[in-house]
Amino acid sequence: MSRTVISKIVGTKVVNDATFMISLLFEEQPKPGQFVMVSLIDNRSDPFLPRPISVFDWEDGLLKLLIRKVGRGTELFSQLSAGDSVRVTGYLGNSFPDTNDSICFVGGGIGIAPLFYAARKSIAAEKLFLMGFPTESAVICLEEKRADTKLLYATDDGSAGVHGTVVDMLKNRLEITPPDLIITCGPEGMMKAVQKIASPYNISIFHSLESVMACGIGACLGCRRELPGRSVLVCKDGPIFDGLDIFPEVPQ
Amino acid sequence: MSRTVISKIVGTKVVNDATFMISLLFEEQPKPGQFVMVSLIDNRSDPFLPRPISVFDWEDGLLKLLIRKVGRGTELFSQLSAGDSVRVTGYLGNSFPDTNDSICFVGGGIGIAPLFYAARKSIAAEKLFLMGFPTESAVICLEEKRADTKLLYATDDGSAGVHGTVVDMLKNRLEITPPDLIITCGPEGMMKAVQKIASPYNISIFHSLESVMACGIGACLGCRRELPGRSVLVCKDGPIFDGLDIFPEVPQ
Amino acid sequence: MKTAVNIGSLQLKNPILTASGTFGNGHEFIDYMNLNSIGGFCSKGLSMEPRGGNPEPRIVETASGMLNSIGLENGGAKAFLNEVLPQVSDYDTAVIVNIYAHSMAEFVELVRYLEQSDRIDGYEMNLSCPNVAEGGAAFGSDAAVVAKLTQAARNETKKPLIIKLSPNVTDVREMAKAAQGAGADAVSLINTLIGTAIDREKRRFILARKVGGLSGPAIKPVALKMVWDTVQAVDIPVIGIGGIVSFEDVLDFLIVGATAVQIGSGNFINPALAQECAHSLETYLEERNETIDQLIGSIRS
Amino acid sequence: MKTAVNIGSLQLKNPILTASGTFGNGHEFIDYMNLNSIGGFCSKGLSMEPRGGNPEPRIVETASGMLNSIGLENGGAKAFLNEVLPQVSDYDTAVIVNIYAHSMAEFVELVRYLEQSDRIDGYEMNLSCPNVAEGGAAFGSDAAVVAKLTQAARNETKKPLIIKLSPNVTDVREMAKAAQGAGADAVSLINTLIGTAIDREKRRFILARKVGGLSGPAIKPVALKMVWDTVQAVDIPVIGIGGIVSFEDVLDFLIVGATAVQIGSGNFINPALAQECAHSLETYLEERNETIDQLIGSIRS
Ligand SMILES: Cc1cc2nc3c(=O)[nH]c(=O)nc-3n(C[C@H](O)[C@H](O)[C@H](O)COP(=O)(O)OP(=O)(O)OC[C@H]3O[C@@H](n4cnc5c(N)ncnc54)[C@H](O)[C@@H]3O)c2cc1C
Ligand SMILES: Cc1cc2nc3c(=O)[nH]c(=O)nc-3n(C[C@H](O)[C@H](O)[C@H](O)COP(=O)(O)OP(=O)(O)OC[C@H]3O[C@@H](n4cnc5c(N)ncnc54)[C@H](O)[C@@H]3O)c2cc1C
Ligand SMILES: Cc1cc2nc3c(=O)[nH]c(=O)nc-3n(C[C@H](O)[C@H](O)[C@H](O)COP(=O)(O)O)c2cc1C
Ligand SMILES: Cc1cc2nc3c(=O)[nH]c(=O)nc-3n(C[C@H](O)[C@H](O)[C@H](O)COP(=O)(O)O)c2cc1C
Ligand code: FES
Ligand code: FES
Repeated sequence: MSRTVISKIVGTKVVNDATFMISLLFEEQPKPGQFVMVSLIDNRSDPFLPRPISVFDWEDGLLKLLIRKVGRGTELFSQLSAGDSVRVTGYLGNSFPDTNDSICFVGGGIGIAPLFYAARKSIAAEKLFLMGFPTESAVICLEEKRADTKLLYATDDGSAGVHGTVVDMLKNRLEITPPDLIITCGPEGMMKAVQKIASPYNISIFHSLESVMACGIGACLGCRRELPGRSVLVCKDGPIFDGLDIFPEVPQ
Repeated sequence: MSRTVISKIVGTKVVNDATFMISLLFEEQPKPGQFVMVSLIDNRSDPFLPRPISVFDWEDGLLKLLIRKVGRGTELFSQLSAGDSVRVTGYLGNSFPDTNDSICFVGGGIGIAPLFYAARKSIAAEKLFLMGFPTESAVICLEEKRADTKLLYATDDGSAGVHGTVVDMLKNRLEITPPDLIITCGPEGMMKAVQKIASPYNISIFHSLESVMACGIGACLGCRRELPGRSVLVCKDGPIFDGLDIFPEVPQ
Repeated sequence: MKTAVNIGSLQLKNPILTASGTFGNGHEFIDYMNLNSIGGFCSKGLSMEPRGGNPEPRIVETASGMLNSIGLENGGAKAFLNEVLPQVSDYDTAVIVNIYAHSMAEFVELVRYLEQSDRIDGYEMNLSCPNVAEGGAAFGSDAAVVAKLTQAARNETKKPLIIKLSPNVTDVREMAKAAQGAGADAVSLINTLIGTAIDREKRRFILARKVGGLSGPAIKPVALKMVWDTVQAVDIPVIGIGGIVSFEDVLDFLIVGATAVQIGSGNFINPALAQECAHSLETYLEERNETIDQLIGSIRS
Repeated sequence: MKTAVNIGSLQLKNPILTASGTFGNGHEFIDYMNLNSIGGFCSKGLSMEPRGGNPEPRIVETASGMLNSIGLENGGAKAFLNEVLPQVSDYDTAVIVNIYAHSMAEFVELVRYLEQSDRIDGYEMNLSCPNVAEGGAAFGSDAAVVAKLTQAARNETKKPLIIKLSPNVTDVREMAKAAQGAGADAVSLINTLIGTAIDREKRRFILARKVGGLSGPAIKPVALKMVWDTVQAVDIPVIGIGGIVSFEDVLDFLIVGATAVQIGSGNFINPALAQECAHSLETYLEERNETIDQLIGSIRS
């Protein structure tokens, strides 16, 4: 079910220098991988458009968003506090596939946002969540137990966690026990690299894409992406796409 | 001296339902009756223009503004808190005349804002400050001692202070001991009524006018007012004008 | 109905419409609002043949607005009748098909083809596209061309014909008069202003097509002025568009004389905006005991 | 000087100018900035005779912008030379006099009169005013008129002559080409877009003159597009104006090819903005080891 509501913020939390979490009231339950459009309701028309933000977590009517400050909109969201309200339109987009065997989530930076809830909801017998960050101050710590998942992270400079990239980490893992489903979100270079190193193993891979969005509901055609051989609306046909559709040149 | 600075807010205070006070750092000392242009510096262009606000008080580099929420700009100012910064351009405009004999300040509603500092700074032997408000919840209490002034207020509905208008109050006063200078700020209807009832007494009267302003410094010509027989810029030639210039048909 | 207005032979239950390209083809909004609550909606720009539109990026935010260069992507007339229209055919709201073409012949073919449908309540001709055959200037910037195209479409249909005008002209009234003279039932304005934005780090245009159409609150003062001007200049209804993001904005356009309004990019901020405006209008008129006819054009001059 | 640019025979120490009507006559800003820090400023619109301008209200805020209908109030050419100019004559910054008139004869008279002053570094002709003699359309909306007026002024002066163009036209490039053809040293654009705003409670226009000129960040995308278009169309320098409120905005105009920029209503928000932009430009070029000539027009196409 999709709705547009004025939603009350019940809590905010600083996660690291650039990242924060907002908890707000939203009754319906999302599907893993879905997102919402969020906008301020302070009667100022600059900035003008709502911003797409993934479901980070949801439980009992409490929706959590994990947001990284990258520009004006997200900076303004970071200034919100409990008691404030925002407009939330959602849930939007398709959702991640699942497996009851083994699954591996691969997140780069803020790309981990949509993966946590997916991990928590996954029925897979074995769940592994690999995360990559540039450096210690960018690390986002997730509650391992809640996700019922094995969490591991790497930093590019080795200042925390495993030294290396999340792709290196995945590579090691694949050599031991390859999962039968990989789900990624992060920079597109990372997605492609994941698909490449996984290609010998015949694993299904799905990526969560981004695009600039105005409406989020398939009405403006602004978020269109030209995938090889087909054109999609990221907000409606996605944000989750089969790796084969995004990088068909890299076999899965 | 006039400057444009990013000024830090050191304190805010709720005065009544619609009115609040902001204290900010501004080194220079103003002249009574002057104002500043205040704007948000949050990198959002809506609302676009700065807002003219009178000096309510100033001491040792601490500038106080008394502001009434009437629209978007003032509403946004009311959400500021200590630690935030705003752009302040000032001091602007001319200043109130003074007398060493007796002076009466007449303020209607938020019109009292520029009068308090003027009262405090006045060298008059006798200072009386009359204020009028619609009702109890709109009353703004000033610190009598700081102003070294006799403060009296009326409410239209008699819910607090004297029952009646500030003009009624002045009328009673004039019958006892007329001052030799009257300074007003408030609705123009009030200004005119003050001038009318004072006309038998041969008192100098000055009013502080308002106008929509874009620049506040005489550059945009937006604040022009057509006074009988002459055209003025409220920001530069005013905001304080001799009653004779504004309502020449009402003799002082 | 107390809020009903007429556009030619078409009665709208209220003057709240949604603007082409900002409301999908209606069904995208079914989760957020009751389509029956609004006067009608304008379809995505439709051409005879399917069209892929422009490469991405296609949108960028600007101060109090946005630029788009969607490029009129659409599935073509056949798919519209067979697949799109059925999804909204049961709603009690006017369906106005926004049509565009790159030549007069194409316009004629398109209207003729669409005439087979009973569910189409009217046409809105978008004349802002470049006239490819004749040097690329927009159709809508030459009054003679506006008249010719209007006449051509008029000959094909008895349904309400609305001519949508571009603001990127010296005098929009000339275009409105030309449309009226050639038999248009109404004019709607404004379409987007042309603008651009750049990525100063990369020193390139943000939009793949370099320029786009500016919409949103930023353009409202321009739209309101052009609507008012046009209301003075023609006798047919004028539909006001541009920067409507609140019921107050709706009022402004009606007060200067628009018979109806279209909500455009405001739908992106709040997909229930159109319904909310329709509801507020009803309440507003009731509270003031004012009729919609009294409200429209009530500006003092 | 590393930031110097040329407008005809005039060298500006940097490309930061301030726009007519938004910077008073310079002296109003002396408390807030050092006039020597900027390339120059454009005077308030000057006419031969003093002019009272329009009744108030004259300004109203809009989304990310404002409307003004000042009506070109000014004290006339004589007072300008005798009283205004002396107040800024000691500053090392270019004084560009923005001139307007209601007929060609008036323009000629005005330039001829101003030529007696040595302190005037150039003229900027505002062609957005209505051509009273010929039906009231703006001078600047007819290329032939633009050419005629430019030529007339050109005959009177060897000083840099800048033609200021209105955006309220179908194709601003036609006007720019006409100005160039008639001997202009540069064109500046954009002037304000025409717009309006109403008081919906009182059902009347907010501005006493009903309509006004829209300026501010709202119009920047339109300005940037027109400036870029014009840069492609003419060989003389183009001066970019419209919605500049930060150094980043300055960069955008230079990158699309403007030789200089004018800061307009941005001066109202921060009366030290022009100086800050001039300073930032210097730092920016130094840090990147880039010349101003490399920066100007560096957009990839
Ligand atoms: C489906 C989806 C889910 C997302 N989920 C999250 C999330 O859970 N947490 C999170 O922090 N971020 C998420 N994002 C990214 C987030 O939407 C952008 O970071 C945000 O819109 C930037 O807004 P801004 O005003 O801060 O930046 P702006 O000032 O608008 O731009 C800053 C930079 O961000 C880029 N950008 C702007 N808008 C978008 C956009 N809509 N999508 C991608 N990049 C953009 C710009 O190109 C620019 O480089 C998601 C994006 C999508 C499409
Ligand atoms: C010299 C001067 C000194 C002032 N001193 C004070 C003061 O000390 N405290 C205080 O609370 N207010 C003061 N004001 C009034 C204050 O500037 C306006 O209330 C404020 O600008 C309104 O902004 P807004 O965004 O809240 O309202 P808007 O949303 O902009 O408008 C709301 C209403 O206020 C009116 N308004 C808007 N701008 C102005 C303006 N510049 N002047 C007058 N009316 C306006 C509008 O017409 C409208 O009816 C002063 C005004 C002037 C000219
Ligand atoms: C994303 C987008 C797509 C649009 N597509 C069309 C279109 O296909 N046909 C058309 O006539 N107008 C189109 N428009 C213009 C709008 O219908 C409307 O005229 C314009 O956006 C101004 O209104 P607004 O400020 O309320 O958005 C489009 C506008 C936007 C923002
Ligand atoms: C209050 C005001 C007065 C103006 N007066 C003039 C004028 O006298 N002559 C002129 O050519 N332009 C005038 N303009 C237009 C500006 O010079 C400038 O072209 C326009 O404001 C766009 O720039 P901006 O968005 O940076 O303000 C005026 C603009 C404003 C806001
Ligand atoms: S964001 Fe509007 S269609 Fe996808
Ligand atoms: S406010 Fe600009 S001249 Fe007075």
